[in-house]
Amino acid sequence: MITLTHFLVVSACIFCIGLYAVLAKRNTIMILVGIELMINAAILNFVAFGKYDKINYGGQVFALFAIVLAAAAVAVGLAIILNVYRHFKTINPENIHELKD
Amino acid sequence: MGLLSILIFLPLVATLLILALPSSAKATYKYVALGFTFLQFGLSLYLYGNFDATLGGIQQLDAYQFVEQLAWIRMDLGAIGKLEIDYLIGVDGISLPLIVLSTLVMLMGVGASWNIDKSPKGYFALLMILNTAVMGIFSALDFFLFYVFYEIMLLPLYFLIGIWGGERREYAAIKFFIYTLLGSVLMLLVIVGLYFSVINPATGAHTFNMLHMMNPANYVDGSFFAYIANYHEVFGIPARLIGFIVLFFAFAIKVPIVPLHTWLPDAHVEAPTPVSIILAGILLKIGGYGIIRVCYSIFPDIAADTNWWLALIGVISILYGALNALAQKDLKRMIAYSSVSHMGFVLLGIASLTAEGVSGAIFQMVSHGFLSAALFFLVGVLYDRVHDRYIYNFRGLASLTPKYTAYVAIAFFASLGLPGFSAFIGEAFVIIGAFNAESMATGVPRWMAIGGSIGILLSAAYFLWTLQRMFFGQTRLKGGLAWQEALTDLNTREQVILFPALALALLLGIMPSLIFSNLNASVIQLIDLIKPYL
Amino acid sequence: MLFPLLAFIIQALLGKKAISGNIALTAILASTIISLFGVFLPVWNETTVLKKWEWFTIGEHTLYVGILVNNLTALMQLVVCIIALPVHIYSRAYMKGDSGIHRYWMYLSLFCFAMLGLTVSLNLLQLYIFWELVGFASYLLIGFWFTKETAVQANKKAFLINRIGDIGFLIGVALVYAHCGTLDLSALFGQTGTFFKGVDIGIIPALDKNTSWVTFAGLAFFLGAMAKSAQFPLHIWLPDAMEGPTSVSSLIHAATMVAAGVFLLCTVFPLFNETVLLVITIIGTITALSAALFALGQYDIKKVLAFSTISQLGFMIVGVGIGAWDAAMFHLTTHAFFKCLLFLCAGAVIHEMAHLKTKIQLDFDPQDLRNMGGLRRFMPKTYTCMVIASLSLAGFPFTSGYLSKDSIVITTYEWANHLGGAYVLIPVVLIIVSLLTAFYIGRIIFKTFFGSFKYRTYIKADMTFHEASKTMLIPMFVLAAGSLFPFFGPSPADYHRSWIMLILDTDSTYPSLAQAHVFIPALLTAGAVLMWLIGWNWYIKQKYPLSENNILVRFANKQGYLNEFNERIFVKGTVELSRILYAFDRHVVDGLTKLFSWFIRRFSVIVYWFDKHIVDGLVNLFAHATYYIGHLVRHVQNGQLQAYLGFALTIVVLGILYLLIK
Amino acid sequence: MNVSIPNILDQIIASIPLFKPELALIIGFIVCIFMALFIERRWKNSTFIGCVVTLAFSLYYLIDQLSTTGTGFSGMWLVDPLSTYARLVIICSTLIIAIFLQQRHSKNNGDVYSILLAATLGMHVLSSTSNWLMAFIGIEMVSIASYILVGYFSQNKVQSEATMKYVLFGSVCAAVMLYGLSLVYGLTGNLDFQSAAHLQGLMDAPEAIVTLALLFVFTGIGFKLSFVPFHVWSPDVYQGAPTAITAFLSTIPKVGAIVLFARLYQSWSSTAFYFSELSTWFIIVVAVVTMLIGNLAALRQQDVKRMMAYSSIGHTGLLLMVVFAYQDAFSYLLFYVVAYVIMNLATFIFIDQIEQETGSTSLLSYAGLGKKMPLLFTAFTLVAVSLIGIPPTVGFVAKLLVFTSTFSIFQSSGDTGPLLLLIVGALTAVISLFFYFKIPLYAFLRNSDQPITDKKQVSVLLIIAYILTVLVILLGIFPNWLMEKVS
Repeated sequence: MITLTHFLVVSACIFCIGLYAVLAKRNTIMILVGIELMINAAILNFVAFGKYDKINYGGQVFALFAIVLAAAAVAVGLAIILNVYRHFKTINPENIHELKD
Repeated sequence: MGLLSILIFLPLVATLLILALPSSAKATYKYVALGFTFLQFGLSLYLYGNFDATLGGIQQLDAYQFVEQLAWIRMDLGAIGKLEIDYLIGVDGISLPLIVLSTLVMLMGVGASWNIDKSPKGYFALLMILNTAVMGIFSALDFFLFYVFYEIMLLPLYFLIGIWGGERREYAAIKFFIYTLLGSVLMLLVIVGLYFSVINPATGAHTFNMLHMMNPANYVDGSFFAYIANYHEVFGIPARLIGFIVLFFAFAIKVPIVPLHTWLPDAHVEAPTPVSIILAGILLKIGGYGIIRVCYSIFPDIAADTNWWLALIGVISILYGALNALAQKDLKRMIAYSSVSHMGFVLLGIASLTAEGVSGAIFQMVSHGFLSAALFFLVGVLYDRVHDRYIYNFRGLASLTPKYTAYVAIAFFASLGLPGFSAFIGEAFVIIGAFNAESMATGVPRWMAIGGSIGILLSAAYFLWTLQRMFFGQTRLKGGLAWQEALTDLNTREQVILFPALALALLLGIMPSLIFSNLNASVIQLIDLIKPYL
Repeated sequence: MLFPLLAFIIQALLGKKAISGNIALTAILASTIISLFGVFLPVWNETTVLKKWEWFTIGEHTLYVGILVNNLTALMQLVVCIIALPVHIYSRAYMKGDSGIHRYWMYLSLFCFAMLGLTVSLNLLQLYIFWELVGFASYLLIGFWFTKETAVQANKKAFLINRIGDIGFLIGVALVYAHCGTLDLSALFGQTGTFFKGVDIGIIPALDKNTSWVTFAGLAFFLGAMAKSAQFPLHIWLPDAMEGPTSVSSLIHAATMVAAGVFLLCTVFPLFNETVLLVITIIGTITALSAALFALGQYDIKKVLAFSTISQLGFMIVGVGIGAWDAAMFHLTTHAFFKCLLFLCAGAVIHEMAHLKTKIQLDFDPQDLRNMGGLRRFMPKTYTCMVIASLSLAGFPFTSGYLSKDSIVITTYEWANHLGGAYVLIPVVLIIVSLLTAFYIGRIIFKTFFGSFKYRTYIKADMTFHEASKTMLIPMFVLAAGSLFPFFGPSPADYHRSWIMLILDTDSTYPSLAQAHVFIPALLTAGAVLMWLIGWNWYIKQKYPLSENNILVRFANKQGYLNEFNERIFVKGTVELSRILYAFDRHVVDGLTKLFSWFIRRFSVIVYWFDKHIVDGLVNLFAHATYYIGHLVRHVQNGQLQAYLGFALTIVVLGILYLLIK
Repeated sequence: MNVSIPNILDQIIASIPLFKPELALIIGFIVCIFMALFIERRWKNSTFIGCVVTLAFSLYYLIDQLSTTGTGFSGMWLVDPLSTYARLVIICSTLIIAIFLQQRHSKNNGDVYSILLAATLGMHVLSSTSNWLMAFIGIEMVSIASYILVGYFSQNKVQSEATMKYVLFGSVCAAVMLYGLSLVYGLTGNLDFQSAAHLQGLMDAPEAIVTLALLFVFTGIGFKLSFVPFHVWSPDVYQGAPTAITAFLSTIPKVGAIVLFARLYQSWSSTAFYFSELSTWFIIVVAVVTMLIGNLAALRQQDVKRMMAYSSIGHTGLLLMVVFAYQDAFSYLLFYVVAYVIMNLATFIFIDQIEQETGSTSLLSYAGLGKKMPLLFTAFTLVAVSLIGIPPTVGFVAKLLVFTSTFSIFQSSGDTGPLLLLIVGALTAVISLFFYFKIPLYAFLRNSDQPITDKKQVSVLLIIAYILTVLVILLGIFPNWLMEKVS
C-alpha cells in the first residue's frame, strides 16, 4: 500500500531533479523542463495532501490552478526563448551575459 | 504672521522673485538679494532693539519672545499615538544675537558676491534659500522644525560649493555634505527617541517640542531617554549618554571640533569667497548654538557629567587648530584652521559651565562670526586680484596697497584678541570662565584654561608671522610687474563691506554690554538648569 | 587723558595730511597740564579719587570701568606726561621729513593714550586692556620702518614675547576673579581691599595669602611684568626693539612702557607673599647683573643704553621684591628722566652722524661707538646734557639717580641684613652692578665725546657737523634739569626727604641701619668715581697726547701700574666676561627662543602632516573602503543566469541548514 | 461541514459587490484584447482609451468601496481599508504607466494594455487576499504579465536577454514557492494563512519541515519584492527593459507583494511560537542585508537605470522595515508605499525623458545637462533628495515614520534587532547620498563638451512628472494631507 510518505519522497526526488536541471543544464529549454519538474513535484504534493483534506478539496483545486499557471508560464517562457535565440543564435545561458556589472 | 516668520521667509520671497525674473534681467538679481537681506537686517535689528533683556528663555516658553505657535502636522499613527508637530518659533538671549549676526553676515555675503557672473540666477536663489534655512534654525523651538531647517541648509551649500567652487570643488562639496548628513541622520534617531520619551503635559501626546524635552517632568517613566530613574541601557551604556553623544557628534561636526574638522579646510578653500564668509560666519555658529540649545538644555545631567571631556576637546581644538594654522602656506587654509582654533574657545567656554564661560563663548561666536567673515573677504579680495593665495608668493604688500594692509592688520589684530576688539572679550571671558570653573566645581581643571590661553599666544604667532611674511619688508611678488598692476587697492564697495564688520568688532570690544545685556538672563538660566546635576 | 585718544582718532581720520604733529603735541600738552594741575596736585597726598561707570554685567558680577587716582597712579601718569611732552617736541625735529610721519604721530598719540589709561585704570581687566594696547602701540612703533627686515622681525618678537607676559597677566586676572569675584583694584588692593587687610569679599572667607593659588597668581602677574619690563630671560626683545626711531626708544623702551611692569607690581603689591617676593628679588638681581655685563661689550650706542635700561629695571624690580616699592617707584621716576635724556642725546648724536653719512657717501653704522669720538667740540650742549644724565645714571651725588639708586641699594642692604645669610649676596651684587653701570656709561661718554673723531677729515669748512637743532635741545635741557636732585628733594644726600618717598612711604618691616646710610652712598660714589677714572684713563689715555691735560698725566703716571693692573685684570676681564655673557645671551637665551619658535613651526608642520594624512586620511580611507565593498558586492552580478539562481538557492539552503542545526 | 451548491452560489452572488473593481478589470481586459485584435488597426490608441476607461471604472468602484470591509468567496477574498488603499495606489500608478507606454511606444502596442490590466488584476488579488491559492494565482498573474511586458518591445539583444533572465528566475522562484506552499498545505490542511487552524498546524508540525516550507514560500515573495538574495535579477532586468516597463516593475508589483507580505508577517509573527520569532529574525536580517547591499552596490553604477535598480533594492529593505514595524495601524505602511511609488515614477519619467534627449542612460552622458534642462534637473534633484530622505520631502517623512514605528517597537521590546535596523537605515541614507547625488553632480557640477542645444520639450509625461515632484515637496511639508486620507 502506498502511503503519503512515498508520495512525498517521490515528489522530493522530482523536485531535486528539477532543481539540478535548472542549475546544471547548459540549455535553456532544459531549464524550462527543470522548472516544470519542480512545479509538478509541488503539484504531486498537493494532490497527495489533498487526499486528506476532505473539507473543500483545497489541494486538488490548487493543483489544477498550478497546472494551468505552469502551462501559461512555460508557454511564455518558450516564446521568449525563441526571441532570445533570434538575437543570440544560442540558447546556452552561459553565453548570454550582455547585462552584468 | 509674526515678525520672526517674516524674518525667516523673506528670503524665500526673494528666491521666488529671482526665479520669476527673466534671465534678461540678470543684473537685477543681486539688487533683489541685497534689498531683501538689507530689509532682513533692519528687521533683526528692530527685534534686537525691542528685546526684553530680563527674560531668560531656555526652557520655559513664556520667557521666549516673538513666539509663534501653529499646529503644523497632526498624524494619527494608531498604536504609536498621535504625532504632533508644531510650527513653533521664538527667540531668547542666546539665539537673537546669532540671528542678528547671521543677517549681517548674509549682507556681507551678498555684497561679496557682487561680481558673480556664472549663472547668477541659481546662485542668488540658492543663497536666499540658505538664508531662510539659517534663520529657521536659529529660531525654531520645535525639534522637527529645527531638523527640517537644519537639513534644508545643506542642499544650497552643496551646490554653492559644488558649482561655484574651485578645482577640487566636487570633493569638497560631497565631503562637506556627507560629514554633516552623517551627523544629522544619527541625530534623527535621537530625535525619534526623544519624541517617544517626552509627552506634552497639556495634551498628553508625544511631542517634538524642545522646551518640553528640557523639562524632566515630561519624560515618560521607563521611556528610552527617561531620567536616571529606570533608564535604558544600550550595550551597557546609559541611553541618555548615548543620546547626548550622538547629538554632540552631530553638532560638533559643524563646530567643528578636532578630529571632525577635516571637511572645513577643504570646503573653505574650494568655496567661493561669499560662501566661505557664510560658512565661517554663520554655519560654524550653528554647531555651537546646537550644543547649547539642544545638547545642554535637553541633556543637562549628561552635560554636567561630560563637560570635562568637552573642555578637553575644546582645548585640543584650540591648540591643534592653531598649530595647523601656523603650518599653512595657503592664506585661506590658514584662516580656516584659525577658525577651528577660535571655535575651540567656544567649546571650552560652553563646557566650563560658568556664566562667564558660556557668555564668553557666545560672544566669541558672534565676534568670530563677522571677524572671520571679514578675514575671508580680505582673502577673496587678494584672490580676485591675482588668483593666488600662496603666502610665500607675496612680500611687502604694505607699500603697494596701504589701505588693504591696514584693513588686514586690523582684522588680524582683532582676531588675535587684541583688547579693544570683540575677540578679546570673548576669549578672555572664556579663559576666565574656565578658571572660574574650578571654584564653581564644574569639573573643568585649570590646566585646560592655561592650555586655552596658550592658544591665544599661538594665534598671535601665526597672524603676526603671516603679516610679516606677506605685507612687510621689500615688495617682492611672484607675479612680478603683472601682479603689481593687478594689485590695486581696495575699492569703495569692498571698504563699505569691510568697514562695518571691523567697526562692529571695535564697538563690541569697547561696549560688550551691547550683547551681554541681552545674553545674561538666558545664560544664567541655562546655568541654573544644569547646576542641579553638578 | 583722553586728549591723546582724540588726537589719535583725528590723525587717523586725517591720514596723510597730519604731518606736523601739532595735534598730537597740543593733545599731550593739554593732558600734561591737566595731569599736573587737574590730577596730580589735588590728589597727591590727598584722598584717592575714584570714578566708575557700569561697563557690563556677566553672570552675577558686574564689571565697571573708571578711573582710580591715588598717589601711585597720579605720580605715574604725571611722569608719563612729563616725559612724553619733551619727546613729542623732540620728535618734531627728529622725525622731520620721514615719509610715514603721519603714522608716527598717530601711533605716538595712541601710545600716550594707552599709557595714561594704563596708569589710571580702575580694574584689572581695564588695566590689562591698556597693557596690551601699549604693547600694540610699541609693536607699531618698533616696526615703524616696516620695509626694514630687522625692524619687522623685532616688532614681531617684541609682541610675541609680550604676549607671553600678557597670558601670565590674564591668568592672574582670571585667578583673582575666580577667587574674589571682583577685579576692582581698590576693592582688591586698596587700604581696605581683600589682599591688604584680608577682608572677606570674595568666595573664600578670610583670605590666606599663603595658599597656593595666591602664589600662582602672584607669579602669573610677575610673568606679565617680566615680559613688559624686560626681565631676564624675557628681556631679549628690548635690545632688538631699538630698531625703532630713537625718540620712540626714549619714550617707550626707556622711560614709560617698560616701567609699566614695575608699576603693575607696585599696584598689585599686596597680593604677593614671601615666596613670590623672593622670586621677584632674585630675578631682578640676575637681570640687573646680566644686563650690566652685557652693556659693557656693546658698540651700538643704543644697545648699550637698552641694556642699561634693563639693568635699571632690574633695580626697580628688586626694590619691589624687597617690599620697598616706594623706592622702586622713586627710581622709576628718576630713571625715566635721565634714561630718556640719555636716549635723546644719543638720538641727537645719531641724527648728526646719519646726516654726515648721507653727506659723505660713506657706508658706516651711525650708531656704532667706534665711529664716534671727539664730538664734544661739535655738539657741546648735547655733551653737557649727556654728561649730566650719565652722572645721574652712575649715581653721582647731587643727581636724582644718586638718591633713588641709593634708596634701593640701602633698603636692600637693610633687608638683607635683617634676613642675613645668603641674602647679603643681593645688595653686594647690586653694588657691583652700579659700579659696572658707572663704568659702561662712562665708556659711552668717553668714546662718544672724547678722543678723535674718525671722520673729522671729512668735515670741511663748508659742511659743518653742527649742534642739534633747538627743538631737539630744549627738551633735552628740560630733562637734564629733571635729572638733578632739587627736582625731587631738598637734600642732595638723604633720599628719605624726597617728596616721593615721603608720600609713598611703605612701612618697612625691618630696622633701618644708620651706618648703611653713610657707608653705602660713600661706597657707591667712590666706586663710581673710580670707575669713571679708570674709564677715563683707559679710553682717553691711549689716544691723547700727554700734553693735552696735565692733571690727568700726573694722575696717570702715579696710577700707571694700577691702570695696567686694572686694564689687564679687571677691565679686560670684565669686558671679556661681558663679551662671553653677551654671546651667551645672544646665542643661548635668545637662541633658545629662536629654537623654540623654530621648534613650534616644525611641530606645527608635523601636526599639519598628521592632520592631512592621518585624520583626513582616515576619513578618505573609510570612504574608499565603503566604495570598495560596493565593488565586492557586485561580484555576484556576473550576468550568468544560473549563477544567479545558484547564488539565491545556495543562500536559501544555507539558511535552512543554519536554522536546522541551531 | 459540507455546504450545498445553492449556498455556495448564494455566497458567490453575495460577494460579487466586493469584487466589482476586479470585475471591471476583467471585463476591460477581455475587451481590450478584442480591441487590440480588431479595432486598433483602424482607430489608433483605441486600446489605450479602453484601458484608461477600465481603470477609471475600477477606480470608481474602489472609491465607493472605501468604507466597506468584509470577506467574500468563502473567505478567499477580503476587503479592508488596507487592500482598498493599496488597490487605489495600484490603479493610479497603473494609469500613469499606461500613459507612459502610450507616450513612448505608440506603434503596434495594442496588447500591452490588456496585459497591463491583467497585471493590475493580479496585483489586486495579491493585495486583497489571505489565501495561499489566491496569493499564488496573483503572483503568477503578475509575473507572467510582467514577463510579457518586459519582452514585448524587445528589439535588441539586451532586452531579450533581460526578459529571459526574468522569466527563468521568476519561474524557478515560483516553482520553489509552490513546493513550499504544498508543504505548508500539507502541514496545516488549510490555505488561509490568517486562520487559527493554519497557525495551529504550523505549531504542531516538525520544525525542520516548517523551516523549509517557510523559506521556500519566502523565496517566491522575495522574488517579487527582490530582496536579498533574490534581488540578483533586478539590476539586469531593470537595465534591459524599456524605461516605461522598468518604472512599472520597480513600483507596482512591489505594492501588491508588500501588502501580502505584511498580512502574512502580521498573522505569523503574532504567535509566541518559534516560527514567529523565526520570521521576525528573517525579516530583520534580510532587511539589513538588503539595505546594505542595495546601497553599497549602487555606489559603483554608471548606468542610471541600473543604479535605480539597486536603489529600489535598498528601498525594499526599508519596506521590509515597514513590514516589520507594521502593527495594527497600516497608515505609514501606505504612506511609505505612496511616497515610494511617487518618487520612483517621477525618477523613471525623468530618466526616460533624458534618454529621449541624449539617447543614453549612462551617468556620463548627463554631464553638463543641467544647463540645458535646468527645470528638469532641478526636479530630478529634488526627487533624488527625497529618495535619500532629506527634508522637506515626502521621502523624509516616510523615513521618519518608519523610524518612529521601528523605534516604538525597540522601546517596547528593547532587543537589539530593531536598533540594528534603525542604525543601518540611518547609515545607508548617508551611503545613498553618494550615488543619488551623482545625478546633480554630473548635471550641474561637471561641464559638458558638447554644445548646448536648447530645445524646449514639454510633454504630458513631463507635466505628470513635475506634478509628482510638487507632490513630493508638498507631502513633505504637509504630510497630514495624505495621512488624514489613509487613516
